[in-house]
Amino acid sequence: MSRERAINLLLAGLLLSVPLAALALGELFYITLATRMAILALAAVGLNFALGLGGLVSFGHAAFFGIGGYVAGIFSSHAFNQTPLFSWPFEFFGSDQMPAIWLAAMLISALIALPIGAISLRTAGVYFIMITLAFAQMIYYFAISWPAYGGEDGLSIVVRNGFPGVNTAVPLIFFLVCYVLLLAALALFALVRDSRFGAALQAGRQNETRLAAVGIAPFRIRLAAFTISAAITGLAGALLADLNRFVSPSMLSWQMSGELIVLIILGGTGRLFGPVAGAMLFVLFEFVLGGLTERWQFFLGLILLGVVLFARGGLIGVLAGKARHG
Amino acid sequence: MAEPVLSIRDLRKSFGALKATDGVSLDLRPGEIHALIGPNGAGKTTLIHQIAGGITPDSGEVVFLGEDIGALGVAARARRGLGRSFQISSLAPEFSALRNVMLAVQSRQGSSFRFFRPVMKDRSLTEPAMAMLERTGLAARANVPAAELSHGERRQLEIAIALALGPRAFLLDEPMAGMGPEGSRALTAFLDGLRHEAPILLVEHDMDAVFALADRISVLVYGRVIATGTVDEVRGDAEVRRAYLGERP
Amino acid sequence: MTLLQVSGLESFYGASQALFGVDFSVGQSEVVALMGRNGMGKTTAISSVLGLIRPRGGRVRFIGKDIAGMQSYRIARLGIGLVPEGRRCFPNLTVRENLVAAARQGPWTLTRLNTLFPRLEERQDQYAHSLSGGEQQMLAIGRALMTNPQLLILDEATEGLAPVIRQDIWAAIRRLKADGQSILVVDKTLAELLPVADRCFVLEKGRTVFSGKPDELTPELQDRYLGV
Amino acid sequence: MSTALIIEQLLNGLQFGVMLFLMAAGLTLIFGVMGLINLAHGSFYMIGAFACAAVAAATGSFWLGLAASLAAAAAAGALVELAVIRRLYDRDHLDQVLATFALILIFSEGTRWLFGSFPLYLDIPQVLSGAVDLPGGARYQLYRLAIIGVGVLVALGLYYLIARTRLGMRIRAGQSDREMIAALGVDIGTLYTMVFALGAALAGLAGALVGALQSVQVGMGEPVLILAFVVIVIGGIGSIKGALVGAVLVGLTDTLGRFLLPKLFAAFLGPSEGATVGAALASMLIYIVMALILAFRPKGLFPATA
Amino acid sequence: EPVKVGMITTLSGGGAGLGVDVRDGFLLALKQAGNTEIEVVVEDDAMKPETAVQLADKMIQSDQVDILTGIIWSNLAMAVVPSVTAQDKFYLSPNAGPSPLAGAKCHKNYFNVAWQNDSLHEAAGAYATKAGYKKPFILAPNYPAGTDALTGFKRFYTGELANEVYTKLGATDYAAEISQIRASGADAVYFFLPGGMGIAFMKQYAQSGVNIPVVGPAFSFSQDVLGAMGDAALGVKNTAQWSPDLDNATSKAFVESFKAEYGRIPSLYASQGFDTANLILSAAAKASVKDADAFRAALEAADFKSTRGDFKFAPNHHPIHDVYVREVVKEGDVLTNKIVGVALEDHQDVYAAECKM
Ligand SMILES: Nc1ncnc2c1ncn2[C@@H]1O[C@H](COP(=O)(O)OP(=O)(O)OP(=O)(O)O)[C@@H](O)[C@H]1O
Ligand SMILES: Nc1ncnc2c1ncn2[C@@H]1O[C@H](COP(=O)(O)OP(=O)(O)OP(=O)(O)O)[C@@H](O)[C@H]1O
Ligand SMILES: [Mg+2]
Ligand SMILES: [Mg+2]
Repeated sequence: MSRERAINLLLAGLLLSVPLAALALGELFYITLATRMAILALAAVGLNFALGLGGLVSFGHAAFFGIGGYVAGIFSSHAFNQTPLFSWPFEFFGSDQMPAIWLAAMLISALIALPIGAISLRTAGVYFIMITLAFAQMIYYFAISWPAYGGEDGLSIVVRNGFPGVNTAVPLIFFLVCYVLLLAALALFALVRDSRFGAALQAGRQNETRLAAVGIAPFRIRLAAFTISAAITGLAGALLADLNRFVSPSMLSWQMSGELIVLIILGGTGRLFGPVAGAMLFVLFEFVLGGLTERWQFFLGLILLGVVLFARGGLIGVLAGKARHG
Repeated sequence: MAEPVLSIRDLRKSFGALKATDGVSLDLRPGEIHALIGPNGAGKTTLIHQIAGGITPDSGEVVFLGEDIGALGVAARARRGLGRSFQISSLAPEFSALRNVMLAVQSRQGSSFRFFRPVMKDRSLTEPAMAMLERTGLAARANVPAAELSHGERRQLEIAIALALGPRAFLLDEPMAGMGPEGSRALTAFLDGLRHEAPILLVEHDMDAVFALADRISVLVYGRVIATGTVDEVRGDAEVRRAYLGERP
Repeated sequence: MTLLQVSGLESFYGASQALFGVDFSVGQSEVVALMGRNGMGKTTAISSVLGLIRPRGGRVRFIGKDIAGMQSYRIARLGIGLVPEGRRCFPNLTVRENLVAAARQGPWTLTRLNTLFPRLEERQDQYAHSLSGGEQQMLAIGRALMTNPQLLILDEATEGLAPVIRQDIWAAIRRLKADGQSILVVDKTLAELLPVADRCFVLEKGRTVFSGKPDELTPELQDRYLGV
Repeated sequence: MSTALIIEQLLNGLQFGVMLFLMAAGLTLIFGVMGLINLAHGSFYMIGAFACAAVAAATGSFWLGLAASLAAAAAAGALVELAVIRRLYDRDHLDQVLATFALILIFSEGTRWLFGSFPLYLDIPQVLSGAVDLPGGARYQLYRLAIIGVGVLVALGLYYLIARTRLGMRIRAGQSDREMIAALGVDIGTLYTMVFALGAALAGLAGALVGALQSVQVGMGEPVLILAFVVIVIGGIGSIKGALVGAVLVGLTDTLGRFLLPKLFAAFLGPSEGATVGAALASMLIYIVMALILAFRPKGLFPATA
Repeated sequence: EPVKVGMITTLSGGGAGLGVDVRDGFLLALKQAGNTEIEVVVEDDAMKPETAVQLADKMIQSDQVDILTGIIWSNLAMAVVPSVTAQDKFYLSPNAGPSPLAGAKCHKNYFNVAWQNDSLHEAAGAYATKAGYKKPFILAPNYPAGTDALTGFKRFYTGELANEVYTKLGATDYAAEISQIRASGADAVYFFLPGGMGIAFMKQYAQSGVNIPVVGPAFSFSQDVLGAMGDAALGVKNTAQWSPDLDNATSKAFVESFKAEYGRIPSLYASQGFDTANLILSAAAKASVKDADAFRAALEAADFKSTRGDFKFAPNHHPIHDVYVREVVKEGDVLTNKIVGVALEDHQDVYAAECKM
């Protein structure tokens, strides 16, 4: 077993053990913290498809994160109030069941990602970063000023949405739901990375001309990756809305997009468990420092700076050694 | 005479005031090596790019296997069977030599929208790729990332990738560059055999190789073909000697 | 007098060792050839001299100064001009800007260079990335000359050039030699390289395995080390 | 709607555009020309504004404050380059993102530590207060005209520096191949420290000049950062002309959109409803324009290299 | 019986000034009471709703607080309050008062000690009517609090408007709007632009030389921003439920002690923090926080000395109080506010009708 794989297993175990330990100690809040880690990690795993494998630095993934969140919020508010979400071609009252919400969150994120990706992928490099940002900003300003679902005030979810057969209101159960989804996304990532699709995607990141010259058009590969990536991030958004029982435009803000990127780099770009390591570290820093000092952002900054300067390849890079390669 | 595999009709391309391709027509027949020579900046690479699809010509047509491929993109042309090597090596630097070749094999086998099966465990990919590395003498370097190969080795890898596409015609832009005497000799012998798999349009400044290999030679100067003929005809052409060959001892 | 003296040079790429003890030297007004098969370490040796790779062992002396471990720009300013493998012109600069950016005081000026490569003058406002391969090669040579170096290093400088131009380059090298310019050349065309070289060194697997006059490089040795 | 109002709004748009250029000028150098993704650029802007406000408050002179803003931002820039950026040139762009993101946190919190949580006072200097009459019945504020002037001067200066001087060529060369330019004997390290400091100083200058119009407070730099990126990208990275044109385009679009869209929607939605819908669209407008431009010109309006 | 209070407020970023004042006012009240029974945990929400939610969870689950307070912004309050009250904790708002929480979504465990969001805007509308303005130009950012503000203004000012304009949230350049004001023939300007937006607007407005009188809610003219605005703000009328010169003993003592403790004049946010703490103290003296019904009754009684003078809760747990008109003046070289009139007496918000508790 390679060192990296051992570290990955360790991280997965660690994340699982936090809520169990919390339960044993009676510190329920740590379950929430661990759930948050899992959800942010899931969002970042989504982004990692585009960014880590495809080199598509999307500075607009908060759009999908937020869209997922709003799907959860809007569906459950309609289900709760028994008002139809739309009445043509059939009456639809939303849903307060997670599977339906997840599916919708992924589907809608993907559907919106498709045109955004198709336009954005005409550009490359920094232009791509900025055009994805532009789309996310459009959605952000739309959400702020659109009164129907609360605008900037956001939208509350009165009771956490359900999952058939289990009680999601129990923190540990909700954590487990998120954790399983995270593992599933990681498994998917690992499969895709090693597949033909993944090979083409990664080759496109390294040398687009080469990829085209062997007969694989980069555009379609990238568009597919961008869409998958958006769907997974959208799923994470739906989960976060359920965790907070609340969704607001701040989930759509550029700071959020930036934070997702930071999570990935912090953990190790392109690494399978990079997003997991990054999310765990970030949430932990934020929590511990926030409790210690009012100036926590200052110290968080110092720590992040230390990581970039002295820990090449992010946390996983330092622990597992050797930079990634195909 | 057999139908040409590739034929170019009156191709034109200008960059501003510069006519990089100025009414070029030439064809590539089955089984031949057609060398394209000419001074630096004559427009050879630009021509190859237009055939491969990277540059859109201003006018003229490119007919490949009886089909006008003028509207197709780079990738589509490659899938039709145009295999090319780059004048300045263009590889996926983080991938090993083997994975670089596997990419071509994968493309040749069809859709890349396969998400689950690991490529490294897929012998239908690894075996043909390894075979190509063996043919080009790079087998020992199969697992070295392309970025860590020496200049000459990268040139060899370019050839291996073009081969792996199993193309119907080769477009090789200065494959000999940087190969060294031994490498050039080996490559010359190799290309000599290759012409039977698919015809080669060969851009090359190494005259020893060109004279040893070419069935026909076209000479491009300032975007125009000033001469086409056999080795001896072209060698004897005073204009060609002046513009290109120089007074060789 | 010895201009450049390299002894026992050892260099690494990360953990993998590429040079295991390379020795060579270039004297004042001398043309020296550095030879070897593909991947034997010629480019690595040159990079190590210029500080692009930090050597981990051995000594590099240039005009009497120990330059191993010095920063590249200081080494270059002492008077080494490099024509790197693969040209490495600045793609987002025009031809003229490429030359001006590198220029230092000395006999080589834009005007003088234009007589050597009229093609560059024709292309002077074109971005380097759109030059043909051969034009880029001329630009790389011109750029190195514009630094007015005491020692000119050419790494595969004739690669990809048309035979006429190649002849011009070799003629130029001979002229430079006649002017007293010291030159270190790496090139694959022995037929042209050996006649101009005063001395040659052959590398194999990161070690110097031969040094001497070109005529001492017998056909057997050429076959053994260079595959001719 | 009077013509005087329309003329004035066009001027406002132009002025806002030039102001945007001024804010983007430093970033053009650091990001556009040196090719460094510097998210902390807004922090230099903030440092300039705070330095100017603090010194102006202590000495009573806006001009001393302005000098202080240049000095403080340049010093911060040089420090950042030496301590952080220098180690990141040969790394992935993404590492620069993380490092400069961290710097934002450090600078913002550090500034609050030093100056407290409340916004500072900074007003325009006495000599530049008041307005001048323009032909056509419009009146325009002197200070804003001065900002246009400074913006244009900075644009010309930058253009000259980047396109015409040998220094500019070396900077651009360093962007594509640092190793090679060093191998040609150029001390690219020191050069880049200086240029980075210059970029930071320009940001500081903008912070001080614009700070006198706005609110000098922690966090003032981030919205500017995004706008500045938008401007540079629309114009084409590395092109000064592009940045100026992009800035004016954004300025005009934003101003006219804010002004006209609500009126347009009010015509068929009623004043209140129309005002909100129009305003919502107006706030998205520059991003819509940017997406459109990039969709049709993927390298911006004036791609630096053909 | 000790009471544990969790304070989630904004201590970093652009809006930190408000959070700092609320916190300082709150802690000052506790210090003056000499009370050691009340334990306070303070954390920074960095103005992010997600962070606020997370902190609320932490304080409830981990710190086991009985009462939460401190939130400055309506959107954060909307994120936190419903889940806090649903978990049977008390929430006392020292600042934000979004309309849903006063109306349809009111809760027995939610108390607002500051104001319902519309109050100050309504007072401004009332003042505009009283002052005889005929054609005010009104503007606010385009987000819920902004539309609420203008709606509130229009509730008490029913005359003609010169124009109604919504700006981009976070905008910093108002030249285009000021040009419109100049051209509109308005006789007054009413604006709601919180934080840096208000500072930028006021400075640019003063520099533009447009001389139409300005009216605003206190937010843009409170002590925390006046320093940054400078003389641009002089003479502006603004509406507030409190002012440092308010003539009652509690307020006077508060201003003096706040100045002595922190070296600055308190803002209305500080007074709200101070009132919130005193309300808790008064309730804790009467009942145990563990006895929720008794404690709630004690809160409802509002048996404390408010800096505002008279203070009582309406049935929806929002204050009934006077709202004053203040004018920005200069005392020595410090800008501050002076009361020049009363806009609304014993004012109560309109949402109480929708509240079914
Ligand atoms: N994008 C471009 N814009 C302007 N000029 C260009 C562009 N691309 C190529 N050129 C010019 O077109 C001419 C032909 O270039 P090309 O690369 O085809 O030459 P070549 O025959 O391959 O030369 P070499 O043998 O040196 O590789 C050159 O003079 C080159 O400078
Ligand atoms: N960037 C690199 N990283 C790792 N290994 C490298 C790198 N560049 C070169 N090497 C290795 O170092 C050895 C020497 O390479 P070098 O480029 O010096 O050879 P060379 O003699 O110049 O060959 P050529 O004639 O092909 O240019 C080779 O084995 C090569 O694979
Ligand atoms: Mg060529
Ligand atoms: Mg080499």
